[in-house]
Amino acid sequence: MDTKGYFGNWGGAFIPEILHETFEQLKISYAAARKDPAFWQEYVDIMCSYSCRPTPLTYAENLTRHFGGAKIFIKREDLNHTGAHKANNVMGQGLLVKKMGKKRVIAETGAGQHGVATATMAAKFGFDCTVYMGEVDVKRQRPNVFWMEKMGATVIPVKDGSRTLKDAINEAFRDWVTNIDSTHYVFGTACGPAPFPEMVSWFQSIIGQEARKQIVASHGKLPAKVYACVGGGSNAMGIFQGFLDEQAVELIGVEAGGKGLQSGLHASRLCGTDATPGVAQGYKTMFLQNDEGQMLETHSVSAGLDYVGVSPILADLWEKKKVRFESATDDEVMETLDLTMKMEGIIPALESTHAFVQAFKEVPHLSPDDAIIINQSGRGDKDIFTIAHAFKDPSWQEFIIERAKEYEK
Amino acid sequence: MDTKGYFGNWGGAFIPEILHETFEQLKISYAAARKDPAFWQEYVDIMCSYSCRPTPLTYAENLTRHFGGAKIFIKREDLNHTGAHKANNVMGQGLLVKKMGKKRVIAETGAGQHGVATATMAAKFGFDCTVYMGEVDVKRQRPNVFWMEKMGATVIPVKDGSRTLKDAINEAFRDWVTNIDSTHYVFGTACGPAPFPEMVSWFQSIIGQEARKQIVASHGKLPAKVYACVGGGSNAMGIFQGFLDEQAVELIGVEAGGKGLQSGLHASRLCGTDATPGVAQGYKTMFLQNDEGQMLETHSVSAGLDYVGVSPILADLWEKKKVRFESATDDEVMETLDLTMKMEGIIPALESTHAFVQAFKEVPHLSPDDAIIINQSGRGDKDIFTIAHAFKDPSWQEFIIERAKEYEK
Amino acid sequence: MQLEETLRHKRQEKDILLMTHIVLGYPSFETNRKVVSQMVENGVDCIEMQIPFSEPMADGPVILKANQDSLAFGTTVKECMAFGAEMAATHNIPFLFMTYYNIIYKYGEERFFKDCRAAKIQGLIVPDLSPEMGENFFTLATTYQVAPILIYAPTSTDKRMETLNNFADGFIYCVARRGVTGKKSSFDQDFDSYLARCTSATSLPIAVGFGIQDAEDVACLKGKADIAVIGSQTIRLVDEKGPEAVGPFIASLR
Amino acid sequence: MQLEETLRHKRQEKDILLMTHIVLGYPSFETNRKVVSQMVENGVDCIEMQIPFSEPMADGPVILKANQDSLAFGTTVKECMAFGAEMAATHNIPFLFMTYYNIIYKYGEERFFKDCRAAKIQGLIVPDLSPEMGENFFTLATTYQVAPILIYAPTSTDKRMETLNNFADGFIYCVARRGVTGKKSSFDQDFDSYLARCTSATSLPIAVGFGIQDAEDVACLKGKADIAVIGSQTIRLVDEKGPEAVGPFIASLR
Ligand SMILES: Cc1ncc(COP(=O)(O)O)c(C=O)c1O
Ligand SMILES: Cc1ncc(COP(=O)(O)O)c(C=O)c1O
Repeated sequence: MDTKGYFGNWGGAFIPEILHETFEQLKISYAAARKDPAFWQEYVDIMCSYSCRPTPLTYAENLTRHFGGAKIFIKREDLNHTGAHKANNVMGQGLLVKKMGKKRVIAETGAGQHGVATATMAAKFGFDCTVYMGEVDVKRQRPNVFWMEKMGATVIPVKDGSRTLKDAINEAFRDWVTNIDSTHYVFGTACGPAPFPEMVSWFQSIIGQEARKQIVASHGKLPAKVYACVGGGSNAMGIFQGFLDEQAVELIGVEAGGKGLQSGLHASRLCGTDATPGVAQGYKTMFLQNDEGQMLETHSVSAGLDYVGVSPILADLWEKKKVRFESATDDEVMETLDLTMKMEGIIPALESTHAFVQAFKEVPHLSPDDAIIINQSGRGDKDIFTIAHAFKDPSWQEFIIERAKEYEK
Repeated sequence: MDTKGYFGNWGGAFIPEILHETFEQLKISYAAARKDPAFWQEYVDIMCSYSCRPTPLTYAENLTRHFGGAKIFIKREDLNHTGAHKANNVMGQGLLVKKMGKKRVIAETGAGQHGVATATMAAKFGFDCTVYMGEVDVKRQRPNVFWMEKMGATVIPVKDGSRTLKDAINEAFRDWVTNIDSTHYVFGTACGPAPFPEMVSWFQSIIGQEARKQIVASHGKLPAKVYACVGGGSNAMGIFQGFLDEQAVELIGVEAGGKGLQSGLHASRLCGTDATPGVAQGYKTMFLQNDEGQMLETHSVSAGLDYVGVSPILADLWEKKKVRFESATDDEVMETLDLTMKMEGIIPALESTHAFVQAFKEVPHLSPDDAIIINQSGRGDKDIFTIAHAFKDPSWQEFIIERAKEYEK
Repeated sequence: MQLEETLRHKRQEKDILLMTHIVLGYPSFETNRKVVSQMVENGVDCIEMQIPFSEPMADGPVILKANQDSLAFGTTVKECMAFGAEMAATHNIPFLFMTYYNIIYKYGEERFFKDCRAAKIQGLIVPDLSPEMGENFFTLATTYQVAPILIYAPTSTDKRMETLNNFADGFIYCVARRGVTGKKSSFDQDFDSYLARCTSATSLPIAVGFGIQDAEDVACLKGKADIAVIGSQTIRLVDEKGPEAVGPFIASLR
Repeated sequence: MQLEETLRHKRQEKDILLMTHIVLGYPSFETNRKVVSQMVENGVDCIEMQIPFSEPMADGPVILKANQDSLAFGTTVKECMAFGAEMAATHNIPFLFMTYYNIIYKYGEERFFKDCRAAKIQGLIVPDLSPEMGENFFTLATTYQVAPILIYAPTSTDKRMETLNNFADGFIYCVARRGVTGKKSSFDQDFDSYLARCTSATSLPIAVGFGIQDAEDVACLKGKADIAVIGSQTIRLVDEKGPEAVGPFIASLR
């Protein structure tokens, strides 16, 4: 990050003047934290005692045998408290909020994972908490809404725009400019105005730090390739940072291919040709937008990847060809999810499954002496309504109908 | 365990003759595994790399402050892969099955947690898997059924008797006597015919081993009290074994009080006065049965505690007054769940919440110099249908009704 | 000793004996009464009467359902005991009780044996009680002269059969195959060699049960076993065609 | 320089100037036209015309909805530019564009300034573009003589105001309070001292906006600020009572 918050041509901080001071303070607090080894130690300690870091690196023996190529290792962010890598970021920001002396946090959420994580962190740290969530996402991720509320958070369905993640972000900013003094905005991914992309990536780098040590311990050397799904880009940045300085390790980010890159119904910003440079939501990156700069509706079976923008850090790595970007379609995702559950007893989140899709396409062509790592950013339990729906499970449908009858009485 | 499988006056192996040889072989394999340090090491390794052992011991700072007594520590079995302590037992038995050379596993399940865990283990080890589950439980735990099926297991709803856990156990035995040669029955708790109670407790003892080290590291000395919920008794046995030899540590098992011990609608075998000694499901223990020896229907808001029998090892510890037994009612459980979510951002399973209830009753009377441990056997996500229902959450109800409409089309 | 003698005696007159099974109180004691009469009149040599239990772990769907329905109708152990006494007094063949151990345990083992003795019940089949688990039970069986009938299974080793033989009385119940009651068995070569093992492991009469459903099955056992046990099949028959169908069915078996 | 001069000039004749806000294409350009006429006829001194953007991060619900509806009707930047030119040619007051940076960025910064210049647009308000992020933008503003209007907020330090003042032109837009557009503000003591800080940080005219809704609010600002900005209130009025209601409303303000 340069002094203006840029990574190469991307990033910056395009914020209303009213937030200027808040960002100045945030940058100072963040810089202080980043310089202070005690802060990182406190962060690691809380992640070890409250969540279950280090998360394991699981050797997927059956899938490896099935594909007959490189050894497949899975980094298990799904085992975090609240079920996804989002826990890393929120606990880190929570500590920072404590140091800044603020008492209220707000967050946007798409899949609901970041919302649940933030609500959880707020309960743990004793902060007030409001979560903004697009109305469409509220519908597809109701269980997460339920848990956020139970954890004491207020969840506000956002009814503007496409009623998904980007609109929740706008609405969160509107709250923030109103309540700057008391409130910190816990941005959920490696996007948004500086210093968020770098700060979120820093907290998530714990994934890569662990993974690097673990793969060397298990496999004796670095992996050939590392795969991560890319919504905003935080889990990808998290694991990639463990290997960015290694020429020999190829890094692959997998975006939501939705109904296919040609269909217009996807959320692929860096692979494909539908995105163009733009500035929105406080930062400059590749956006899915029309010629006039109006953001487009995106589509993905996974709410967490269904987003118009992407981390400016990843845009820079993309431009510099340090990370390759691919996409996985909704159909591929469902098929791969099925295979992974049956072969390894592991349920990746729909988001994470995107990374599995691309890994499975490539792993047969690699040598058995090599290893790959797939970052399993979260667990699929949260997606039961989406997954059971997508699989058209008849007993699930019956079950829902029967439950509804009870409630309609 | 004596040579006949007894613990004091309890236990034994009351099995059809056709299973005699299978049990002989199982006892031999188990004894061999137990003697072999390499087996335990293999078990620990797989629990570290596939699940996330050691699970953390979380200091519940807010609850401690709230109650103003002893320090509250929570042992986080909820962070296991598949979300509960059940993972420990199944992975252990899975390794044993591999050594015995069998290719098919069956299991009973109540809450569905043990079924999900077994289906997961079977996927991982490449076993065929059939899970028996009472029809009532299938209804209250449909998401778990969905995941079991997705993991490749066949789930058979049991429509006999009270259509809950005990009937699933009977049905699993019926399968077993039919398919003894190929099949191992992965018993889910520290009950059933010998050697199951001891063997399951052995695998679960990993909880207590870790917890003992962790509390000494965090608190500087042993805890004053350790709380665990008691369904069949496996999570309780798991954590208690870390402290059984310590006079100064009081061990408290908490059973399902349902609608109250006086109501007849509960599942309290060792506290209360409704249970009497009996022999069923292959072992001798305190059962909830009538004067003629017919088992009674039990009740609990938590499917996993809703069971007529209890571990013979716990019955022995109860008789010898080495463990104190208490109960928590459905209402107390919901209230405590609410408090725990709001104060710590942690969602215990309904089963586990029973242990929290009793701990919270006692902790204010203890000295701040002391510590207690609550075993959080599982996470509450799986219970969303039950919890949202019990809290009468209106938007949840609306959501279900809307979903149902889609399916009724 | 008495049961064994009676059976040996009968066996001298017939090339195979028939033992049948009813679940007490299902569908009613009244029907039980009619069914037993039909059985005795048509040449059944021994009847096992199952005292229902809520957890009949070793029984298949037909008997399982009968157990549950009987309990739902309110059947008590006391009624079963009285009915057993009545049958033994009415009909001149041996009557046995079959039940799970908890029923006896809760009734009180000694009291149970005493009452069986008084009711002239000649034997007990308790599928979930092995000699190892039933020390007291087997002592009482000797004291009260009620035969403890033990079970051989295809999975039993020779050594195990020997052990069981040391505790068994009356006859040995050989389970024809793996599994629970109520499903068809096949009597192939494996079965023959299993039966040969059974026969050489005991001097008691040999009964074969599990899945014997028709005259063909019974014929298969002639010369190889002493007693053919018809279990779930008569319950199915009563369910479908009423107690009157039992007589002709039994008559057709041999 | 031109905008500042025009405003200073007008200010000599009135104790406070009025600036109003419209969202282009909402509810239609036709209505925009009528509303602008009513405003000009009733003494508005300057009008900011918002080019709609799909992500109006700093706007409250009223303007947000207007942005979205306008886009849904198909409003394009080109149409907005043409409409701006038409207004500037028709009415003798300064017109400004307000929009978010992405609109300008995608249009091409230089092309945007060129077209504004040609359209006689006198100033630009871009709430998400600071001098730090807009180096090129501020250079172009000087080149093309379109005033870059900068914003002071209650959270701005004196130092920050000074920095902003170095880049600002036309006037300074002082945001009355925290929050987004459309909600009522209160003009208390804190507000006064904030405004005093603003005034002493710049020699440009001072506009105050956010939540100014009626004559009372405007009166409060007299003597303290040069321009009162009426934002969401006229949009609400048009929504509820049609464009004809705008004239009387404006007339009532001062
Ligand atoms: C499980 C999971 N993975 C991935 C993502 C995408 O976010 P990011 O790209 O920031 O990792 C989300 C977002 O909600 C998520 O929940
Ligand atoms: C989370 C959880 N806790 C506790 C139990 C009770 O079992 P046990 O007493 O064997 O630990 C269950 C059973 O399903 C469970 O799922």
